[in-house]
Amino acid sequence: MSANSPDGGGADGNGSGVAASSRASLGRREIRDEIVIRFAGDSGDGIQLTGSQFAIESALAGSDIATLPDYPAEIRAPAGTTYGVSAFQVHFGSVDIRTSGDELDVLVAFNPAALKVNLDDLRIGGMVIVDESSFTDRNLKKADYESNPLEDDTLARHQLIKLDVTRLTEEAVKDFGLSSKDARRSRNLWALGLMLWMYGRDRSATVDWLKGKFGKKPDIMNANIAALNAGHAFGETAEMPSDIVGYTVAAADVAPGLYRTITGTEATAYGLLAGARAAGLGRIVFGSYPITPASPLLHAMAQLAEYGVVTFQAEDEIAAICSAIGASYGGALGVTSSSGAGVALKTEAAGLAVGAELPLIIVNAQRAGPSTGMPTKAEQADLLQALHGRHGEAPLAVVAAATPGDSFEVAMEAVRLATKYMTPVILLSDAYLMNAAEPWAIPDVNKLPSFPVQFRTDPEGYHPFLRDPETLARPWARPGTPGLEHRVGGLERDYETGDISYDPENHARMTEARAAKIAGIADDIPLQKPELGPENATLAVVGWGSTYGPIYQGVTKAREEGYHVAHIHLRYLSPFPRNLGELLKSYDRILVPEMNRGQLVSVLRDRYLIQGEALTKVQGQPFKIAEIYEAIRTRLG
Amino acid sequence: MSANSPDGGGADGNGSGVAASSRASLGRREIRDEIVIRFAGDSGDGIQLTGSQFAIESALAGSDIATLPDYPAEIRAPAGTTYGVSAFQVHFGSVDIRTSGDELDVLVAFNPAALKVNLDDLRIGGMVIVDESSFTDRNLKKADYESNPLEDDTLARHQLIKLDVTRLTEEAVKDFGLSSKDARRSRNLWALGLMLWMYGRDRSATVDWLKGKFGKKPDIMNANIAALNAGHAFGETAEMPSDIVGYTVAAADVAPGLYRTITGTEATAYGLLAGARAAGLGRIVFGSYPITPASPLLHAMAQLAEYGVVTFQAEDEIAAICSAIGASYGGALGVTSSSGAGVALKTEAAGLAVGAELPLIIVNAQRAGPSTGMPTKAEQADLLQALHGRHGEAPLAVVAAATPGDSFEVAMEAVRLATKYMTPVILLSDAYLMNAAEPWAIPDVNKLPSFPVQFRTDPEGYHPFLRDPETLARPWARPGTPGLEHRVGGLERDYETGDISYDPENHARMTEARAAKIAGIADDIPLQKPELGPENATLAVVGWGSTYGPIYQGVTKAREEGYHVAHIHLRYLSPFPRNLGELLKSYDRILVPEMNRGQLVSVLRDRYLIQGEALTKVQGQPFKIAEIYEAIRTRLG
Amino acid sequence: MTTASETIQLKPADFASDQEVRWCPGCGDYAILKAIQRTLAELGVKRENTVFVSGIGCASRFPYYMSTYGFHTIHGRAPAFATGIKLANPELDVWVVTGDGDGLSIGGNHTLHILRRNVNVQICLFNNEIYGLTKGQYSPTSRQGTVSPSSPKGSLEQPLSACAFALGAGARFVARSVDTMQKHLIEVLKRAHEHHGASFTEIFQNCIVFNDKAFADFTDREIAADRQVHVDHGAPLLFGKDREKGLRLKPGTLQLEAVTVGQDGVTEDDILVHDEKDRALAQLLVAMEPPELPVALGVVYCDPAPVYEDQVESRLDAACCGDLNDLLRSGRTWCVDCD
Amino acid sequence: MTTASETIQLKPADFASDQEVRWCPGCGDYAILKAIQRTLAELGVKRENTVFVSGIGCASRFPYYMSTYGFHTIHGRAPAFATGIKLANPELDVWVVTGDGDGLSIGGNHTLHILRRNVNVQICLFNNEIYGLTKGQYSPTSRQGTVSPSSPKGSLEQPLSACAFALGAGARFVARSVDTMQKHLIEVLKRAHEHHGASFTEIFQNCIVFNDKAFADFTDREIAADRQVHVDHGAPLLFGKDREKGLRLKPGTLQLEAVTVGQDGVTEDDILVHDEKDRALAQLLVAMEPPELPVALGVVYCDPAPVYEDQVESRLDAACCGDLNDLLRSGRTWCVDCD
Ligand SMILES: Cc1ncc(C[n+]2csc(CCOP(=O)(O)OP(=O)(O)O)c2C)c(N)n1
Ligand SMILES: Cc1ncc(C[n+]2csc(CCOP(=O)(O)OP(=O)(O)O)c2C)c(N)n1
Ligand code: SF4
Ligand code: SF4
Ligand SMILES: [Mg+2]
Ligand SMILES: [Mg+2]
Repeated sequence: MSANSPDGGGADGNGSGVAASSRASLGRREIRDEIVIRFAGDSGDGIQLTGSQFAIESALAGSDIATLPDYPAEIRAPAGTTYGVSAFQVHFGSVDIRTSGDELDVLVAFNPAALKVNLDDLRIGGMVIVDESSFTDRNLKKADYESNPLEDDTLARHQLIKLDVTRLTEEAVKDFGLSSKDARRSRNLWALGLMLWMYGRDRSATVDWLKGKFGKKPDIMNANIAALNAGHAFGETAEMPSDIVGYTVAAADVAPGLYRTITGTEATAYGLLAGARAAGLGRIVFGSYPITPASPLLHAMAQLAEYGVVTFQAEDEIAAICSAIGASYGGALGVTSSSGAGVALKTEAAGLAVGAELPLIIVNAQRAGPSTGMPTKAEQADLLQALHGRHGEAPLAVVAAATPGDSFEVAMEAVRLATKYMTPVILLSDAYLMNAAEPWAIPDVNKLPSFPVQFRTDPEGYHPFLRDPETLARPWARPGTPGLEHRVGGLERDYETGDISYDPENHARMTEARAAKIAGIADDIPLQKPELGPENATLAVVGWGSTYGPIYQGVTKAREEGYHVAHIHLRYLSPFPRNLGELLKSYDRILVPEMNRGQLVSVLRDRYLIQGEALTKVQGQPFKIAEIYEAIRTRLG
Repeated sequence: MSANSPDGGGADGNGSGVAASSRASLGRREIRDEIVIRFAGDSGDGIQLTGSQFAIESALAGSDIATLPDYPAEIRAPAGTTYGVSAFQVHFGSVDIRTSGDELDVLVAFNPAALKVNLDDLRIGGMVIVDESSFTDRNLKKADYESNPLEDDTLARHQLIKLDVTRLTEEAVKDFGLSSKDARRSRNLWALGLMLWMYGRDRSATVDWLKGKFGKKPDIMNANIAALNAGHAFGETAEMPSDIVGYTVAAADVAPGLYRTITGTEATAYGLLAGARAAGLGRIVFGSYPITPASPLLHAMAQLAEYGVVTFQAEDEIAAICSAIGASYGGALGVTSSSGAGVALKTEAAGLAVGAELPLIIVNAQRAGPSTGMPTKAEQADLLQALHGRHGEAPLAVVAAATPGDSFEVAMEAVRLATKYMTPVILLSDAYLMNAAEPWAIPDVNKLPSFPVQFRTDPEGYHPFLRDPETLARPWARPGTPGLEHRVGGLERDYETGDISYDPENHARMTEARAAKIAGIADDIPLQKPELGPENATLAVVGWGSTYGPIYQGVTKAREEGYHVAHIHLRYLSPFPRNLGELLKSYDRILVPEMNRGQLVSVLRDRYLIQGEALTKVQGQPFKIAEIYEAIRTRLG
Repeated sequence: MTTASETIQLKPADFASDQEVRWCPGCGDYAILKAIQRTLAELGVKRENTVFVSGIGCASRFPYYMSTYGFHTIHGRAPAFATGIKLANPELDVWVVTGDGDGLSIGGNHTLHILRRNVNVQICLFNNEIYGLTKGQYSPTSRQGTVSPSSPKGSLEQPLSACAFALGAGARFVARSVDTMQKHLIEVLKRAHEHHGASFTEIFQNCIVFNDKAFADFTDREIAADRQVHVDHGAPLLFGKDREKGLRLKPGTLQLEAVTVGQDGVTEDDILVHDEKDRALAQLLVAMEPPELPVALGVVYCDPAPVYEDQVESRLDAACCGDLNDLLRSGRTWCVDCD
Repeated sequence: MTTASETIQLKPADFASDQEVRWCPGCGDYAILKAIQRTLAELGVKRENTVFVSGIGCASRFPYYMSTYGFHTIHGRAPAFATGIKLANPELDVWVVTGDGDGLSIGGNHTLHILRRNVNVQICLFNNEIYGLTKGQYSPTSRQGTVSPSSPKGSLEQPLSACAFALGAGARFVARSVDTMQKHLIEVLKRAHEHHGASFTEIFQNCIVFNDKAFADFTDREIAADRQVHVDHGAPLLFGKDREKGLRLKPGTLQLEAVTVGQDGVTEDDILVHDEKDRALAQLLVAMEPPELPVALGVVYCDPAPVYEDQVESRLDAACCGDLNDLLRSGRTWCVDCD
């Protein structure tokens, strides 16, 4: 969770971090520190809402949580196929939760395909709950099972709980006169009811939500509530199988405050908005073009018209970024977002924003490449593109979000840098971060920092490219301002007058000035501190972006076991904090886990001539805590 | 000149390399080792042809030469303006010539604007020849001269030769009944005649050329020949001013063979063609879109229909590269070319070519950026973009041409790598290289290496992405081949079957395979050798691309003066030669001159953890030999 | 992959690849896939000579399901790839499959230019008036007011008419059909294939998930006869259940109106006869919208013109076969120490 | 830069910047520059409220020569920048200056979509049927057979008609004029400015260096009267030195023909009257080519429709002014240790 932001110093290092659950029998309830549970079924099974409701109820019960939806790549695959499986994972506990979890403790599988696709992630001894009535020959065949896994030894190493959820649900809702198809559709709520019972969670938020959502269809509403209650009652009553036990998960040690869950997408949207407010800009023009996994940000921004956000669904990504640059020229905050192929298309225009020195924010929700790659999967392979992927010397600022909630602060920071330094800022996020959710301590907007833009209005001595001696930023003059009429463009400009210039010395001077402006941002950002552990430990594990969670937990675990290791998390990738080189040199060894082939490490090696070592994972999936921990152990063990 | 290619070992290190001309009086002729002369005037003054003719005659006389045109940025600026000045520089001598020259020995200025713009480049004591009749008040004003530079002390440090070229030309052509405007237009030939006399060059090639060109306009032809002869006679006869002396430049020590001058553009075009022939590919599809300074390559390719080159002027750079990729899929050699903004637009599609593993050549004629920058000026600031400017992990091969003539071999090599490894190859050139010219020993095409493509035809065991165990290349199967019907695309593919795959392990495996394929090229290229000097000298000056000439000459000079310095020139930027790290580590210091802010050096630092030092020049202009020499001297001196 | 060359006539199923088709159940794309496989079988083309090129989108998954050659490229650029393929090998029979987003949003310019150049390919634009693959945002052909994730209060933009755009681009073959009209679609596709030059076929395709029934206002069985006119070169523009209705020019104007034969003195002679070479008529036909006027389906416009790659080839043939050594020596040369 | 706000009426020269104009001597762009400066003066607009946005090309140098706000952007993308500017501040008066390469080759798609969206800007496309800035390659509007550095044997491609394209894109204002026709051009530009929505004005512009006299076949003084028809809403489509010629529909067809009033029984009543709201007529008019038919100049089509940014603004106004704290708290929340 992000009550402590990644560079906040890590006040609560008290979590055990991994699934080392202590088991104490308490009547029928055992105690657990943390649990990872995944609901899985067909796209039509209501998996996403089941999972989200479970997460909400857990958070309301005081757990720390992290969630991750997993949508199928296909829009709507035929029912029962493996490629149509939808899943939602909830990691919750009384400890500090920072990832959606390495391994599953519980898998709730609504059909054979869901079992097939997800079983590998279930830990040995983990619990699998299935709706046995869906294990028909037809469904088994669709899932490519030769024999019924409920009957052979497929699940030998797991704790199998077979329930006829379909029948139990139909039973529960029979009074509402639904078609059998509609009745079946409440299966998910029955299962949710059971899981809420199992972890001692309340149902009232879910009931309220069902009332809100199906208020106009009372039959469906009542059936759903009945199914939910029936599932819960099933756990509570004697009819349940003897191997179902209830668990108690104590409340987490969470800082006081008002919370909500937030996805990376939401936090980015809100952060941009809060940033614009802090900059005194009444209008964001958000130019974008749909692309997985960035589209949800477009959708989120499209909901914010009320807050001065104009979303523009452009004809392509080039028009999207150009409209955003145009908007910044016009005096609003121009923002654009994309992923993969779409970001590649923006590089020409990004160069113009560098040359014309206009504020701009480019959100890159990284996904697995190259080319179309694996559009729904996360990767961190666009870092070097962000740093170098433009023609000519075209420096700009690059920041990266660490967690869903952190995206809020990073987005605000991006706005600050863009407007203060008249520069494009690339905000790196990824498919994982954008979709994952965690509890978020809702800030009071009035207490957030503010950094109001000073639009130029005085014609006296105005030249469009005369720089502020401190920030090296040029003035921002809005069209409509009398006396400041000026022309900007992509041709090289004279340092003094801003007129077109082909003068060799001037070009060198401007090139240096543009670089110095970005480099100078280093004086305006926090010095780098280890997130965990001391300076000059034996090993520093250095990360950026969404590897934050697994690295934090992996290092935590290693430190608990006495390893002399620190965690350094980089929020600023261009420029780096002033002291980064010095800090890194204080460690004997540097290990850089990245979801790419070693991009950050190559930059660090170049910059600081340190023998950094890459730990790469290019599988479209986040690191596991255990992978980080193992990497530390093998290096220090 | 490029009779020795940069990695050919530098057989002829006999040139003094710099303007250390020995002066021995020989009757009215003094001896010079090398001369740099620049013709400059209005765009309409025929400067380019004057310069080229002078170069040709010099080459025919046995000199080594290098030439560089300098076109005004404006299409056709008003006559007499400074921004309308066109120039052509010829560097020639009896020594090894590898750049178009640091400083001018002679400036021929047809008007005040030409003097104004070019005078700074004339060395102290250098000769300036002007057409005094063009120094009218009106022209002086247009050139922003407050007083007449022929009369004040502007030229005090130079040797001024004022001639009324206009009147002398009119005189010479008066018998041909031309309008006075047309008569004036022969001024350039008069001046050419004089300069040919001055350096003891023949006129016959020029006369032949005039006959060919103006055969259908005998008046113009005869007037031009008369002007040429008159200029020559003016030198020969007594009427010339006493300060005009003739010079003798001995023939250079040039390897026997048939020569022509060649620009980087021509050499690239011919190299691509020769490469396609060597690969056994009958057709090149050259998809491009005009952009300075890459358009001339499009124009050159458009002339080659006869040789199986289809040029396609696409609607934009994206369509251009996509058409080229489509063509490669179709079984031809797809090539695309661009510069700056246009290259940026190609990055998305380049990623597809990486993913689909198709041959493709992308020629980047680098120009000064960022954004539109200074479109006619050279820069090397797209190296990191070439290496990293795509989304995702998208490795490809990168090669760079060193000299105009070297572009031929590098282009051939690009074709070899692209077809053998089924990969896009970026060929880096720049505005300087594309326009500059040098003598070129014309190869016998039949003796060039050949590397025929083996198209897959056997359906047995065919899978589109099954790799050759040695090269890791996938097979190239042409549509039209029965039994090999297959689908390719940008989505991740299964290592074995080539079908779409979202499997995490497979993605990691394919990512590694793509990287390994490119890395493996290192086994198929020459080991890196110093171009000049030994291994393990005190200092290695490491360069790539068009810095070749000045570095070679600067190092030559330093070595002649006893400095312990070597020159290493990189033709292969991705991958590097196997032994590069080792070689570099044999030197105490590494200096990397680049026309950017230090891009290659950053890659070397990262890769080999060596403390390379950047020597940067971002002025849109090549290094001077003296700049390289000075940098060496201050570091070793 | 399929096995070696075939001389026997292939069946529709022979054009299916071994890949599982992964559109949503009920998606209109299935029907189009079937129609195209049938078309190819009926045309008797060879698999190895056929290439399907697509961009990105649900529609653009198409090539994977065909046992021919196929290239699933990048979003919007299929026409440029197709042009390159034809320039590499004009003998290949190239189909471009695209969507309303792929072909008219990001790829509008390439669609424009391939039509203008008249490259001999068949362009099939599956128009579902929505972005399917990215989960339902409005597209350039979406009707104004379309509520979608990116237009929660309804889209504001004037939709583009794909066929009007194609005609404006200079297309020489413009046709329209509907996913569910198998026979009609196959006939139209055959005409598209027969046309030498770029053919543009808009296929109304139902996206059952994000834009279900977008075309119900003229495809629903009960109203189809009154809301569709099937154009046919040389035949009068009649429609209605009993072909009792027809189109004529509103007298003294350039506007079409629907009239009923036998009413108000209208006779069959008043009804316009379809002339597929008449561009102005085509423009009027594609602009028709229900309920006032029926939707025009069929080959609206077909007027062949010189084909780009034919001209390229004849230039190459004319120029053919220069000697590279001669080329390198063609300018001014000089010899050092030659005898 | 210019000094502070003005209340007095500005003169054309007041719209000139201090930058030296650097087109080739004799370039048609000079005349257009003059005409636009005059237009602005006559319209009485404010410099500070006016923005010129351009792409890349000779034409696109335009903003540098204006004393207004200006943005010389990147090749082909000016419409997208202009859209962003209008979305940032709809009060600004935005002109887009583009060329046939900029606006129809690389930028064709953006031109298409800004027209379709009907953003309230004035688009002026300087059509010289060539790429000027890059030294003379053929463009999408170049006539077939154009010999240029990239088409040494003549271009093969069917040229695009800028206005037909704009109409196909759904433009609501399409006009044409010629660089040298100062008065006509100014009147047309005033109409373009007056039009609320995207206006598309094609200005034939002579590139004296690379495509001199490209339009001589209808602009040469001796033939102009016979080769141009100046369209005017509500007026008959007459032309010729004595306005003795006119356009009518060839009876029974949808084709225009040129007739002479008084000959073959043709009377003025037979001549079509220009209706600028008639899209079909506009399509016929822009397709006319000399010598058979005169080139149509003037406001060919004007039929206003809702403007994109007006609708955006009214949505914003309607929604206005949510509290950010409320927003952040709008979903499900819970309190830890709150009282
Ligand atoms: C450069 C790029 N931008 C955006 C996307 C995301 N994207 C994929 S398909 C698509 C639109 C699909 O709509 P359409 O072409 O109508 O096809 P449909 O899915 O409706 O068949 C988009 C925006 C992408 N893959 N690449
Ligand atoms: C992305 C990109 N591609 C290509 C160019 C090179 N370029 C500049 S202007 C131009 C074409 C100009 O033609 P047009 O738009 O007709 O303008 P004109 O010069 O004729 O006024 C081209 C190809 C560029 N600047 N940027
Ligand atoms: S989302 Fe729509 S278009 Fe795409 S496969 Fe599903 S139904 Fe078809
Ligand atoms: S090249 Fe042509 S369009 Fe460009 S400035 Fe010169 S005359 Fe004008
Ligand atoms: Mg669609
Ligand atoms: Mg032009």
